[in-house]
Amino acid sequence: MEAKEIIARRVAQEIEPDTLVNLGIGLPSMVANYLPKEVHVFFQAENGVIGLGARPPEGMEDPDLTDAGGGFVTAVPGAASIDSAMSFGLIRGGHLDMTVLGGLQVDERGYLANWMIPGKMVPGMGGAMDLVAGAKHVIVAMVHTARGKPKILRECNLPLTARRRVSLIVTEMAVIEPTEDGLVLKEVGPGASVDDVISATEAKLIVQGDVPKMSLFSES
Amino acid sequence: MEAKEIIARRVAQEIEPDTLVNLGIGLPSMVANYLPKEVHVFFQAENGVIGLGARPPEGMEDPDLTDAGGGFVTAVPGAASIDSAMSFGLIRGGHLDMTVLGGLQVDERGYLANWMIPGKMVPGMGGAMDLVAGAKHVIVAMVHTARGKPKILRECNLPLTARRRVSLIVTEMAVIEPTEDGLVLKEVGPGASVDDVISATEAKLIVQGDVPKMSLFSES
Amino acid sequence: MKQAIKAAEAAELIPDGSTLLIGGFMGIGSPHRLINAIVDRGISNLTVVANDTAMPGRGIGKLVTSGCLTRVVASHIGLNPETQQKMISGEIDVELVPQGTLVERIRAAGVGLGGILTPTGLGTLVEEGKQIVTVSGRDFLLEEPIHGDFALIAAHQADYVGNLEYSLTAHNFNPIMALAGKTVIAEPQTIVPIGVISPDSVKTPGILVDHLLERQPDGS
Amino acid sequence: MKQAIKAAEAAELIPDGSTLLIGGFMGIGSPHRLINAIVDRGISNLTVVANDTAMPGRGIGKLVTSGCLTRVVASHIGLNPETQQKMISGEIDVELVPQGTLVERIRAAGVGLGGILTPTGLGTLVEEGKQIVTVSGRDFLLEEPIHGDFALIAAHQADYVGNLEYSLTAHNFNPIMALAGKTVIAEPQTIVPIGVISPDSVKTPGILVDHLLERQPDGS
Repeated sequence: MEAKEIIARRVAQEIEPDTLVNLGIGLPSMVANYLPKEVHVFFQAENGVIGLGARPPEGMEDPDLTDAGGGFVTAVPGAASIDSAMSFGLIRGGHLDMTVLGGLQVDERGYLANWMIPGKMVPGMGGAMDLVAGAKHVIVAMVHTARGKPKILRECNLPLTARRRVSLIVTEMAVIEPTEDGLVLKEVGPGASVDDVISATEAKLIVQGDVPKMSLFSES
Repeated sequence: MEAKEIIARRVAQEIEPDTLVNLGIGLPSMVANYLPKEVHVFFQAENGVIGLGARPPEGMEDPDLTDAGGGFVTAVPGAASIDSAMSFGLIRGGHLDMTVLGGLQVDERGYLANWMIPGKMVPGMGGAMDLVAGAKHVIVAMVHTARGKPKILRECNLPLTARRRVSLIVTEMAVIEPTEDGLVLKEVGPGASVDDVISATEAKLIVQGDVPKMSLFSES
Repeated sequence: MKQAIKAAEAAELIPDGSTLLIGGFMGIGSPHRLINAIVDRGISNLTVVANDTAMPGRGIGKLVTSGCLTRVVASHIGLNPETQQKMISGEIDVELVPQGTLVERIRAAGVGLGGILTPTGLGTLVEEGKQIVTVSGRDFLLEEPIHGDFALIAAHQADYVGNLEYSLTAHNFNPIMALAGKTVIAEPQTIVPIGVISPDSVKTPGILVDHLLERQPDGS
Repeated sequence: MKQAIKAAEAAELIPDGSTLLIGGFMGIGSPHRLINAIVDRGISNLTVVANDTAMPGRGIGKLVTSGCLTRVVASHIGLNPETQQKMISGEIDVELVPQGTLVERIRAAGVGLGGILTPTGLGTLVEEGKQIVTVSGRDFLLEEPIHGDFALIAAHQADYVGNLEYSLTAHNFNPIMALAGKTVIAEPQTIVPIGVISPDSVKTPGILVDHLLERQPDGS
């Protein structure tokens, strides 16, 4: 199984029924594919819809209905159109139950950096700072290392997205929960040992007893 | 002609075509009756409609459509329903061209007191403070004296509605414009002389040359 | 999807001592069935945040009469002499807030802002005890957010997701309060199947609504 | 009532050096005919405030290519490499603002608030040089209002009062920007007679709109 599929499948299990969920562009958007059929959630696209649906059949696209990446989507029954003030009001106001975002770095404090590499990549933060500051649960979905180098660090050296401890980090190698005491290793990924994870991670990991294997298929 | 009719007729002449106007409860609401037919304006009711229309025929009232006094109204073609945040956003944001309000006292600074008499009448300010702070033009429409006592004072002794100089004071005896230099007597009402106005007014009035008579019928 | 409940069941959810945000303007657009159920259950020691207290025997006026309230935050109580009497006798504590400030403070709570910076109330009694913040050389009053334990919302039409539409001047505080209650109870006049309301007509997304009252009985 | 004008006539109203608020999210819900007319007229030295700069050859991307812009205030420029190049070369000055902060700063300008107090951006680069205000022991960034000389608004449908309706994710920044431009120019897809749009469907009241573009040509 590809790293991205492992991550998306594992994150999908975190989603509670009847919640409002925002999925970032790229890897996070794959999470929707692995949600069990019986779990009903509303997906928010921050550009202005609650109740984001699948891509429409060819020829049935509406130029006024896209996701935050600009791709054509549909709206599920019961959807609502909202303007940007309402969209970010919901995010900042704590009405968004979960956001799943990509990451460049996360550190021992649970702080995320995911919006710029000074002198190299300055795309702008878009909605990321509001999402990390405001969502009830922030899940970082990312591959564990970048070109062999750890992305989970003692302290981020890239500019932070927010001074807020994220809720969970999910990689293909591990599920890690940032806590007040530091990063707790909760699960290890397929084919990885605890030692593998520790050596691919710069940050100190707290290992409590036996660490279970990541389960990739929902039990339902 | 009754004092209130004089005031309402004179205020009506201040209203420019194609503007957004808010009329307070009571005397100010009479202004709409004297607007020349060819002057089209939108009236705002701060409880949530732009394009307030006349009272509906009996039996055709809509329980969900009232003015700010709770009386049944209609909506003119091209009307818009708005919530209270939009309604006061328009007021505070400077989108309201004119508000006409009643007054308890106005003083030489042009400051208005119209929302409470301590220990006696504490109804709450409702929308008055926002209206006086935010509208482009604030017209105070009131009878000149209360039980023989001047209402236009050197300095208000009732609590102020805002620390903002109102645009114009219209009474049955006078039209007075508050300026940086003080209150300028612009017109005298039917049957009143300049001396009558001065003696019915505690505040110092600036009289420049001949003061014209108030004209009560639009020229159109 | 939400099962619609009876007003009495909804009232059971509200503990003594709660803070309620209640929609309506002089009783128009107030959740009348919920208010009746609160009076019937005799909930005590309530704080009500609302534009006004209507009049005796109508809407929020019934809560004043019944003795359910110990505190009111409103912009206007002038048309309810009973509220004024109970304020003077000390039975009800009343905080008067300018209408535009009131709705914006509730919005700030709902959209996760730390308060509002408004010119309304500067230089008046409203200023007392509040921070003044200077932005680009201009003074503004800092007014703090107002949260509710419950928001009681009157709507025109709902679907079973909880999406809400409002009618004419019955919008008023409702769409804003729906953002700011920890628990939101909506009382629609009618409820339609999911998918019937166009996404563009939704003014309160259903994800904000926790409980939906069954539709208005038709009296037959 | 407003006479609908041509895009080229609207572009004539805009002087060099103006600040334009332009609706749209990756080109969806942007006023494309107005943008083309601005490029055709070759207006220079413009500041554009918008969520993003779309991509080369699309929407606001055309203004980047044409050299009309010297300053951009946006939340995201990552999908327009040309904006990034011109930022690095110093040809365009770019201010990056979190999306929720951007829309709320524009709203603050439109509704007469002195700025916003937001948790977004605290502890990040966005904080630099800004006031921090403490409310009830919690820190917030004070972000100042953003006004526009012009707001260029894309709408789904208008009437000849200027009332506007929006469609699906083409709402985005448009309804908020319509509050904050000194002059507001709306580009609807269709225009219907006055009275055809229900007051409850109006999202931007016509009194905010100064100029209305003639409807989208049908290409026949």
